[in-house]
Amino acid sequence: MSLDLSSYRDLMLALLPELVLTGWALVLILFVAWRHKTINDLRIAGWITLAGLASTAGVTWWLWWHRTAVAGIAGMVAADDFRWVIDWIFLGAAALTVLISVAYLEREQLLAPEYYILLLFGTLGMMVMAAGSDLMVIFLGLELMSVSVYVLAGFDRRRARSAEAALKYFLLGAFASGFLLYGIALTYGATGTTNIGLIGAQAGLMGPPSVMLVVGLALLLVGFGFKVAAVPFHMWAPDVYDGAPTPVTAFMATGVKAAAFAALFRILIQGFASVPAWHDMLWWLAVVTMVGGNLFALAQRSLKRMLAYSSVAHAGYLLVAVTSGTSAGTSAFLVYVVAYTLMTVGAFAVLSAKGRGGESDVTIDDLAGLASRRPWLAFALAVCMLSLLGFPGTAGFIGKWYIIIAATSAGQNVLAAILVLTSVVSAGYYLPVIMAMYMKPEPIEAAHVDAVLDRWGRAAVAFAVVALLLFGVWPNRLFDLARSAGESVRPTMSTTPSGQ
Amino acid sequence: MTADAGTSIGLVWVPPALALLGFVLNGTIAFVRPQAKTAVSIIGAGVLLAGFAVAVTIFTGFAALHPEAAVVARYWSWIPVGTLQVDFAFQVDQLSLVMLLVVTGVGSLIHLFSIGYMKADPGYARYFAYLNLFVFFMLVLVLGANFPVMFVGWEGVGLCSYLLIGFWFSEKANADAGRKAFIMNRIGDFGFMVAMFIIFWVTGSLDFATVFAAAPTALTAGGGAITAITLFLFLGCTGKSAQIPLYTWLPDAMAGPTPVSALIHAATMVTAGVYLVARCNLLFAMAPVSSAVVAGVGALTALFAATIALKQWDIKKVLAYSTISQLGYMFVGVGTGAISAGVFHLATHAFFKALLFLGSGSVIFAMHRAYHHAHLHDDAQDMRNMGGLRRWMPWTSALMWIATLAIAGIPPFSGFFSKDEILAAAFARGTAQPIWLLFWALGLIAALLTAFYMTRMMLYTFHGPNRTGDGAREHLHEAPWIMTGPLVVLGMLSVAGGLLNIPELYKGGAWLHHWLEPVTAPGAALLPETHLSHGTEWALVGVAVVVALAGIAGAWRLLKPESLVPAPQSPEERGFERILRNKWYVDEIYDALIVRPLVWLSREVLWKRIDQGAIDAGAVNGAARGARAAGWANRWLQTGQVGVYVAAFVVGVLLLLWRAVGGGS
Amino acid sequence: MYARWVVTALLVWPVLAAAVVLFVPTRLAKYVALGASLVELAISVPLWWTFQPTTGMQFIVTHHWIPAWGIQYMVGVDGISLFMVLLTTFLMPLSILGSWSYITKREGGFYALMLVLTTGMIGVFVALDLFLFYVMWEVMLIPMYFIIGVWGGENRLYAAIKFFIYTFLGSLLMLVAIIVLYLHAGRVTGTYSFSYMHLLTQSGLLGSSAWWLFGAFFLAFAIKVPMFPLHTWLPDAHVEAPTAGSVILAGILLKMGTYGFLRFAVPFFPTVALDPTVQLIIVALALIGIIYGGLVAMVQPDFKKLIAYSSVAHLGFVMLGIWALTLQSVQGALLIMINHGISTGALFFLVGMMYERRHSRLIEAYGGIARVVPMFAAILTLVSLSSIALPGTNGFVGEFLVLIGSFRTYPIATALATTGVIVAAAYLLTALQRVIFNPVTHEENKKLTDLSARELIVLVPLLAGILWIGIYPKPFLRRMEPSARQFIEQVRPGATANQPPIAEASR
Amino acid sequence: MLSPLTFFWVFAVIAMLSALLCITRRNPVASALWLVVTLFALAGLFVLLDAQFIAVLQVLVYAGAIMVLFLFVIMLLNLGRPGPSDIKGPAGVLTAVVLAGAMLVLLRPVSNAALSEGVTLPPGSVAALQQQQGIVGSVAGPLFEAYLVPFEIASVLLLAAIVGAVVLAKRKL
Amino acid sequence: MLNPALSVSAVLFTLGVAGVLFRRNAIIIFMCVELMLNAVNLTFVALAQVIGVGGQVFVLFVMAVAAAEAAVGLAIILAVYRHKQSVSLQNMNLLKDG
Repeated sequence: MSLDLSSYRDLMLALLPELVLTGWALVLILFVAWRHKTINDLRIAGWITLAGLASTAGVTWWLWWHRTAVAGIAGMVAADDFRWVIDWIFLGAAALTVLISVAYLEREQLLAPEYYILLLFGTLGMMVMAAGSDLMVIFLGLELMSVSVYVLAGFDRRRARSAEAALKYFLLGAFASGFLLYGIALTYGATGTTNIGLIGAQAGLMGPPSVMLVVGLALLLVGFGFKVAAVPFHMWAPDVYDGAPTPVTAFMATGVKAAAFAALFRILIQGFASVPAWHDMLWWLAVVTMVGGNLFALAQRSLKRMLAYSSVAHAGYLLVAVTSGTSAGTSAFLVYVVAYTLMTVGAFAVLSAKGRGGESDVTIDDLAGLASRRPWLAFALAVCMLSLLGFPGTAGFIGKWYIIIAATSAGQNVLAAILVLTSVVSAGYYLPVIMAMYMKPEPIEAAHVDAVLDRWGRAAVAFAVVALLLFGVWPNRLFDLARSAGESVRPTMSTTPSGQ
Repeated sequence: MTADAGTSIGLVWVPPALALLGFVLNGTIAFVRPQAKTAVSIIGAGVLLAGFAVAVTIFTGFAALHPEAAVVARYWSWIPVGTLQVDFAFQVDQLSLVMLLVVTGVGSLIHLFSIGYMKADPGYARYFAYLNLFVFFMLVLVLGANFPVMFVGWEGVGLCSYLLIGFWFSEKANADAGRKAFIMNRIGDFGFMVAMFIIFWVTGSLDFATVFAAAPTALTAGGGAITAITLFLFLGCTGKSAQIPLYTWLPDAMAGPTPVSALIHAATMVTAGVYLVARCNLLFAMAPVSSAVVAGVGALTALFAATIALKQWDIKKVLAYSTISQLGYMFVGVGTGAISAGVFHLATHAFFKALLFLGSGSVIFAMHRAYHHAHLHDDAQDMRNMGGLRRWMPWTSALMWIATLAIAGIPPFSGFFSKDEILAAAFARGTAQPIWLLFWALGLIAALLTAFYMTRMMLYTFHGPNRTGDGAREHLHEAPWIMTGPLVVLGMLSVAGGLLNIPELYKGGAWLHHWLEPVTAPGAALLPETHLSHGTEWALVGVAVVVALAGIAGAWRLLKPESLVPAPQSPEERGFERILRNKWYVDEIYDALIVRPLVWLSREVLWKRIDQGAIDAGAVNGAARGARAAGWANRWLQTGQVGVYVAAFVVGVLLLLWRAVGGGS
Repeated sequence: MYARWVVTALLVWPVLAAAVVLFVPTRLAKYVALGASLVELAISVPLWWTFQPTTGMQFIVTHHWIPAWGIQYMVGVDGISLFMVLLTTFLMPLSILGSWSYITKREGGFYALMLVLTTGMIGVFVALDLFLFYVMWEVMLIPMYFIIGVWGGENRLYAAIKFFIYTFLGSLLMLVAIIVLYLHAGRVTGTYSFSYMHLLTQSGLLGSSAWWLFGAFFLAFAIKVPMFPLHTWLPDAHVEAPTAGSVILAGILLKMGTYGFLRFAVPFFPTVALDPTVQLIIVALALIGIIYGGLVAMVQPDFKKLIAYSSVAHLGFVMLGIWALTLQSVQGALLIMINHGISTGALFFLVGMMYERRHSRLIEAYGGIARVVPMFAAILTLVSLSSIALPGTNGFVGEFLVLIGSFRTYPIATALATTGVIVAAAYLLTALQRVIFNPVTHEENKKLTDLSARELIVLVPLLAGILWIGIYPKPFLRRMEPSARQFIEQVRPGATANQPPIAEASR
Repeated sequence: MLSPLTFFWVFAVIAMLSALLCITRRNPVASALWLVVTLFALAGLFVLLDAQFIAVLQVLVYAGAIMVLFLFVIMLLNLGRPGPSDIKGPAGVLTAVVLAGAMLVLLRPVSNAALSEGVTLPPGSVAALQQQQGIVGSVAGPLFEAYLVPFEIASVLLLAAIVGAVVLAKRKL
Repeated sequence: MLNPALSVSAVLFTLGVAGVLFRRNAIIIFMCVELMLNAVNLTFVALAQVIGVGGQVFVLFVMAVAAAEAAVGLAIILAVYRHKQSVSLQNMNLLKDG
């Protein structure tokens, strides 16, 4: 169905998922206002959140099913397959986060159902980012997401680490927002608009891009580089991931990153298709991010910090997909991000089962002998690690494969080679996890007896693992989805970006 | 010409098959029922005797046919790849028949001897299994119709030699000797293989018949290819037949049981090289340089080994060096082009050297038994512990004297004819190519030394006073008949072996020479025409006999068995004697120049420095460590201080701006 | 019918069986696994007869897998892969039976991994789709990683990760090369497909990028072979792996490298492979492998390490044979690949059997045991002889063919390589002497028990193989000849024109 | 005559100077107050740039509400004295100056840039619009028409911020 | 007045960045970030004069964002202060590598 966004009805339709989710958020606020004392309230809040996420996903599906699209150049929001698919990813990430949060909140005595409200608002922000076809909308979505996640990171404010994480995240995030905003301003100045489609049109008319536009572009990349934790804007990530409650870390590592990338794709491909400068900048950004993330992760003993650096490295891989600048790159991003979300959430879920008090002290050695005591848990973590490593048979491999295809078909062979070489380095820290679980004895008798997941967490992990393996072997459906979604993000002008 | 099933030639597969059967049966017995010695004896010796009988029938069948070409029996296609078609095939011709008879004949006698000699050994069945296996491979060697099949036997006999030298493997020295033999042989085999490669790429085949037929057209006589082929082949021969520079394994090989020394290290295996040169006489004839090398190395070896034999105390070592020396003679013969002379000496040598070894075996057997009864652990092989044994072992003594006269070249014993023929041939070729005169001279000196050291050995062993020791002496006995019997037969052959090839000079028929003509003719046609007058020939004969007699007489006069003391009390030799006693220090030189540097290189440089150091610790683990260090270095930045983070952030901004504004484009 | 399902069955059956093995009671695991591997063998054996000795792929099965990228499930067998598959199915039951008493913890896991490994290995050899090939190539990595890491010796973690990362490094660059090749072929033809045949026809027009692609393939395969100086993972992996792991590692995994050269690296990039510099480098490396591997093997105190370095030497012969590109040398190389699997496999079994008794792999720990365990000694001797290529054993036929074939192409190098036979005798016979000969110096060795019936059952098929190929290799040569010929023709057209095919009539 | 440009530079200099003082004063209260001065100066600039409504909001919302919040927190935390460690050591300052200087140099081309043809309106058209729709109306129109969606998102953003602030501040978790 | 305004804006922005770089007090750093946002506002307003009122609307949104950030940010600072009795970033070193 084709939408004319100048009519309110169609605008409402285009924003239906966001509206539904906002509605659920308001319902939740009301509920929480009345009931916020007991553990049971918390659980009900969790259920409501899940219901909200599910119904939003349903609405999104409905729009996708009807091939909803915007007629002409989109105004404030786009409506295309890319948006629906990435929305599902956000919703899925949020839902998985909810599943692993339930037990965590109870265990850590974080009996504040506001947690779920913020989670919903954060998800809403992501969806807005992905939907926005105007820089202003994207900026506001980003702020909405950020503000929610700042608070979530410091949610366990009784622990100094959590509060400190929130502060670091907040200060640096606000700082990065300044750059992003400046970039928006300069882009606005250079093209006279903040609408991405019009930016693309204007930039296409301009001939060689003006200095203002290029500087604006660079500052936009800074802003998004911060959110995706690209080197050298990544330094908050290990500390914040470390200090934040583990489910929040999972949410940050997956949803936040995916949202930033989604917006970046839309901006670069639709708006800056005729500005080749970003290929060069992103090329370097991708290289240092892959190299840095993987090397720094090698030195980590703490599992959580290791995963943090690993998420930096994965941002590097995704930047490769962005650098390719083609619809194949966009599709690759979607496939990868699905896999990445599943494996990251899976890994953090297992981690949260093993640890106490924020898990910052769980080291790789603490997993020794997990396989003999908790074979399924170990298996799940092993699958996640292999998938993160990009091993065939897992979805991580399919994603990486797609990114390599996208990069090489855009002529970025060197980048692809760097990607795989840094992946080899990553074996140096993923494998020790498997090694510890399977090849080392339990340090003390019954060291892992209390490493258990509750029913919700088990569901999340089982879902993640099964999906990882399924997509690893039979990714066809995912591909079709990603391909049509990737192709729906098109440069506004017929001019195509010249490759690296 | 292919094998005709109608004649006895078709039975050529039987002797090797019998030997193989013997191996399988005895091998099984060795595992299942090692004490079943009677069965082992019957099988072990039986297959050989049967084989000899079959060989004789084949011989008669073949002789009746008078074929000019070899009869080839193809069994199966072994390695068929493209133009390389190697069949598992045997070939019967004059040369291989001679070898077949020698191997099965002498082999049978030695098997019989072994029944007595090894009686008490716990590895009796294993011993006969090995011995049968050896005969099998030896037959494959001499019967093979192409180079690869011959190579099967060639390496197979090396294997059996290895196993039998190290038969009493619980002694490290024995096992060492076996290994040394195998590796030295492998060096030679390397030459054999390379020669095969060149032959194949030059002639397109490895079948003897095809190769020899194609050689005159495919190769230029005296050219590089043919010289390379023959030199590489000869490298193989130096290994197998213990010539300079690869001879050092053979003296050590005496660590094996004495019948093994007789069979493998005297009569058959070590002559394989001679057989190979004889087989490829055409190729050698086409390569004069190689022929000179063969003859030269042979002559040098003959002399060199003889010098060492002068000062050996171990009775088997004396014989070992004598074998090396005699093999040198054979190479002089075949190198000269006197193929029939070389083969003739091969045959006679098989008789008298087998006799000598078996005789020494009897002596050692007796000595050993005596020491065993006296509960002594003296060296049963050291001649200084013997002396005057003819009193206790008259048969052995007499038979070994026959062999000694034969090897010394005293007419009319067999060795006289064969050795003389070689020297005469060398002299004759020397008239055309003077270098051969030098070889002849070397051979003559070696003959002198041969007579000398053999007499020395006989004197010290059987004559003079006995030094065995009082307690042991009373236990000395002649060996049982199963051992002496074969000695007698070999003695007769040593005496009469010359009949095989009485030269025309003595109005003989030169039977062997004519018999081998179909094999040797192509090569002989290429050799320079030489002719010696009867006068010259008689003069040469005279010189040779005088030299031999001089050697014996000299030894008789110079050596004083009475002055010897038993081994434990013997003083160290000094000066030149000491150098000879220590075999010119060749083993030590090889060890210092090749073995130890190689091991050092492998261990210290290749393994520790390169493999573990440079590659593993340096490159591989170094890369891993480097990556990890880079990660660790990040700790200096990731300090938790927001200020540092902001600074890094701003640096990133600046770099991006720089590339955006103009630095990048 | 058989031709339709056999390859697929070979791939699927072990995985199914592995799942069963995981869930049956632990004490039954080994029986189930053995049964499953025997069934696998039974499935594969008729290939021997149904395989037609002609050019090209047989038993092809094609099925859509990921149509979006032109990825198919496409498998098939030719004269090269046939023997690799049979070798795999042949060694697997033996390995499982040989692990019977060696593996004492987590048996279910071990045997399940062995079965999964079977699928991976066969998959590598039968894959005709490069995506499938790559997936299988990596899939077999994980079971091996676990087998070394969980059931290995003291330093197993280091060895396991080294093995993994080394292989991973090579294979990932190959992955990029595969994709570049795929895109290139797609651009030229408009058909995007990972099919081997499709890519093969299009790889000729790559221009200078062929160099890089070849380099990536080369690295992946050279690590696996392993060629000097990329070999140092092998000694560690071999030493630390449990017996069955070493057997499979040496017997089959290493062959994946040379198989890769035969199937992919050389046919895809013939101009690069035939470039004089490349030839020089590869032949030099092969030569270094042969001699260096042998010399280093000579000074190893650890028997397994010795065998590992000897593998470097043996595989050097294979590489030499492949690059020499004559019918003889290539068939010789193929035969060595089989022989090495049998002989080295047997050697590892034997060392493992002694290890179970004495818990030492050091050569020094033994000595003189031929008196105590004659059967063991006899078999060890025979296998060693096969390994040093004594004529009459399988080793000789392969090495002889490689050398005689290579001599025409690289005479000097081949002559030097032939010295490898001397070195081989030096290291293996020395070790043999120090293990089974010499005086008995350790009290413990006086009470060793000789091979059990089970161990004999493991070894006898290998011995049979040694003698069969040594004496009558024609059935093997006949089946591999057309494929070897095709391989050479792909690289150097017309090179085998004057080489007559094996005449059916000849005996 | 004092041209608008003169006024512009007066306000600009005030803004920059007070910003400099804001970032260099050790006393947080002083810093905050200097920031307020900057904000006022900016409001003046906004007026000169035909954005009177924004200027008013700047004073009301920014200088009024937000900065009061800052001061409130500073007072609440009793930070009204210069902290010894508030400003980094010489190395830190030097780094900051160098980096900031470099950034200024890199941003320099932007300030010199001329806008491209198709982007700009005819001079004075914004003022004309304000004449026509009123100062508030000219901003409110687009805010509730074209920018309705961001406006609503901003409302949700504020709601989320409220919830977040409540969660962080409430006594019991 | 566009280019002068852009220059002033760049200077103010840089001053904000410089402040973030060499201050340690979290509140002052946050104020410097506010300064950066205001610098951008100036850019928007200056651009609005020549491009259209859209730029002014953005400033409104930026103010909303600033308000939201201020609310959350100050709450976070308060939360941290409760733990450390300090808002100096020098003391924020619980989270780091190693």
